[in-house]
Amino acid sequence: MDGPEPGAEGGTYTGAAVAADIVRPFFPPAHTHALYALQEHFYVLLDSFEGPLDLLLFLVRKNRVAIEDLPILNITRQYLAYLELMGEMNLAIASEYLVMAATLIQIKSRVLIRMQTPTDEGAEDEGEDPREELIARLQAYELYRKGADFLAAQPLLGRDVFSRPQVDDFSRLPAAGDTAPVERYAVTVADLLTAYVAVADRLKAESERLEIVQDAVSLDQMLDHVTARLATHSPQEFEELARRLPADRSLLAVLFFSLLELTRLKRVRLAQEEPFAPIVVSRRRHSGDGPPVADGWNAAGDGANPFTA
Amino acid sequence: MDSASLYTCKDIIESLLLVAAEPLTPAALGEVLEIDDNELIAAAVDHLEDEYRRRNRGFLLQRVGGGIRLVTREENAPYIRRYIAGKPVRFSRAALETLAIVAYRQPVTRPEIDAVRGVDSSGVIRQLLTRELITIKGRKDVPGSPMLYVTTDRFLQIFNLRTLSSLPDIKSFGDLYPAAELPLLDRQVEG
Amino acid sequence: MDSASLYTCKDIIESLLLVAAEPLTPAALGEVLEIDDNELIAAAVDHLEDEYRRRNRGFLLQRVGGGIRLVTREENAPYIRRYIAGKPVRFSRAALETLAIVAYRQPVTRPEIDAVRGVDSSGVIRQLLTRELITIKGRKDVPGSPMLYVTTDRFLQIFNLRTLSSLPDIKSFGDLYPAAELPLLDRQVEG
Repeated sequence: MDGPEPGAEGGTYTGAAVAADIVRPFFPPAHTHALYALQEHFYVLLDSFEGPLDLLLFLVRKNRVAIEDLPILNITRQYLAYLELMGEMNLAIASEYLVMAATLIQIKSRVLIRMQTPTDEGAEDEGEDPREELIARLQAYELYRKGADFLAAQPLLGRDVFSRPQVDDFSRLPAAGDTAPVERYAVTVADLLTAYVAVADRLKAESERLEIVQDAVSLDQMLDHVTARLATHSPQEFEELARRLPADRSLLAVLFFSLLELTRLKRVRLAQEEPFAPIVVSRRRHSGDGPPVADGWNAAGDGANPFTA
Repeated sequence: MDSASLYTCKDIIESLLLVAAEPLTPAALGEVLEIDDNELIAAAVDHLEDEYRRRNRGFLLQRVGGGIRLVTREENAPYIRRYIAGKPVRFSRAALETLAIVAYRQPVTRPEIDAVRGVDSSGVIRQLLTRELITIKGRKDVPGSPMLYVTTDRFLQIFNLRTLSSLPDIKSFGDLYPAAELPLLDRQVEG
Repeated sequence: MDSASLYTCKDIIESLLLVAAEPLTPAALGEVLEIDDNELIAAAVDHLEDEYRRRNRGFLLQRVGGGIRLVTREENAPYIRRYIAGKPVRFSRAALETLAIVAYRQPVTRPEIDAVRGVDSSGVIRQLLTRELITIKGRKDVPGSPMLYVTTDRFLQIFNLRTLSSLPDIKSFGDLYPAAELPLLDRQVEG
């Protein structure tokens, strides 16, 4: 691949800028700063693209252009910035994304060459737009996406409308020795194969399932835990709070939400010196110097960690 | 057709609608009623449909997948979901995209689906197969003989489609919404 | 109780009657409707019962074992029997899965089937045995000597297979799985 490093081009549209871009609409401005540290959230968002075409379509919409006007230079830059961000987040980038990146760069270079060569001479492939094929693919993809939207908007059986319950009429098969023929069966070999595939998939999922502690920790429990911890150790870094929990993504999410909740209740303050700097969690003192009301701050000592039992 | 036989017809069809877990086709009705007067059956079905609609109560007659069935009114769905207490039917974006492609281009192979979506679709295809929304119908006569997928009757039943041709023309989706008006948030929508 | 809430009550109960697989008890109705006015529910049920009786058509409300359900009118029973007798037989998911495992891995023991399906399969196996879709072929020479199951000729007939070897080989179904990610199950069929 020639040319500058992906994403570094132009120097402005970096992974961090993209991150801010995606996250902003989802959270009130007050909380956005805290989100820089919570990579989990980006993970979910970036992971929610169905593939490179989905990501491209997203960028086209975000840039408020029509697909047929595909601004290849801009879109390529932004696409590569997203990939860079995925890399920063240590996401496994599916090979499809990389193939598309190569395609974009190739189209871009062909567009640049065309722009540099004046039309008067050597116009061998004049008239052929290097973006043509990609535009057609995006347009076709978008049509099926709208087909999917149409399907999703239908009144779905089992969600919006309901019918009589299915009965298992397997018992209607004649018993052994019964010669009366049952002529029609609503089964085919494809059903048999499908059932086998279902079992195989289930088995596979089983073998890949991580060992996760079944008892999920409730927000209330986490509030108590954080409160107890901060009663003796304040201020302290978010990372430190997180480190004291078993490594589990859902626990981390609950911890994060408990901090947002405590911030809302004005019981803790979250601070960060600059974007991506560690988040410092500190306990807020009540105004006045009377003893804190019975709000649980002093209830438990340091040792009360319900997760390490 | 006399009104007495029309009445009897409606009566019996109503009983059958109650018993059937799958849509009743005109052919099945004719067989059970031992009537080969298709018009009589069609008239009875029309009457019933109209009657339930005017009554506007717990259930309606729905024409779906080439047959008829009783379904609850959409307005009552929250109560029924509470009664059934299971997870309501949900589809991921990937599943809906793949279904749309199979529905519009069937019979279609996995490489063809992959090409449209730009990603490997084998996982989604397996999911749709085991949910009985698509099925395998032979193999395509090209190198590697990939399997051909088609939608099932169950697909029509779940998505409330009378026949495959009740799907709107894919080209009509062309300019439904101007690209710029879709909010960022809509990518999160599922199901 | 006002007539509007009585009407709503009847409306929703009617929907529930349609989808319920078992009789609906007053307690269940109260819970779903979020109403603790037993009289209102009782009145709605009385109204519905009366309404269906006066209508004297395809179905009636029946009180059974402390609950209510819809039943077809007795007069229509011959038609319903004919419908049920002519309906193609569907296999349950459990039956299909178990059958698939026996078909692809025969001869196979129950512990092996259980391990693959992740649930106890003794009930389904018994069903399949009595319906002659599988049969016992000796015992496996391991502690406990569990019985070995194989498919039957009737199985081949129903699935329209000439011989066992015409079962599609799962390994050749490459397009069901992404490259190099074959399922854990291995085919162990010999002829």
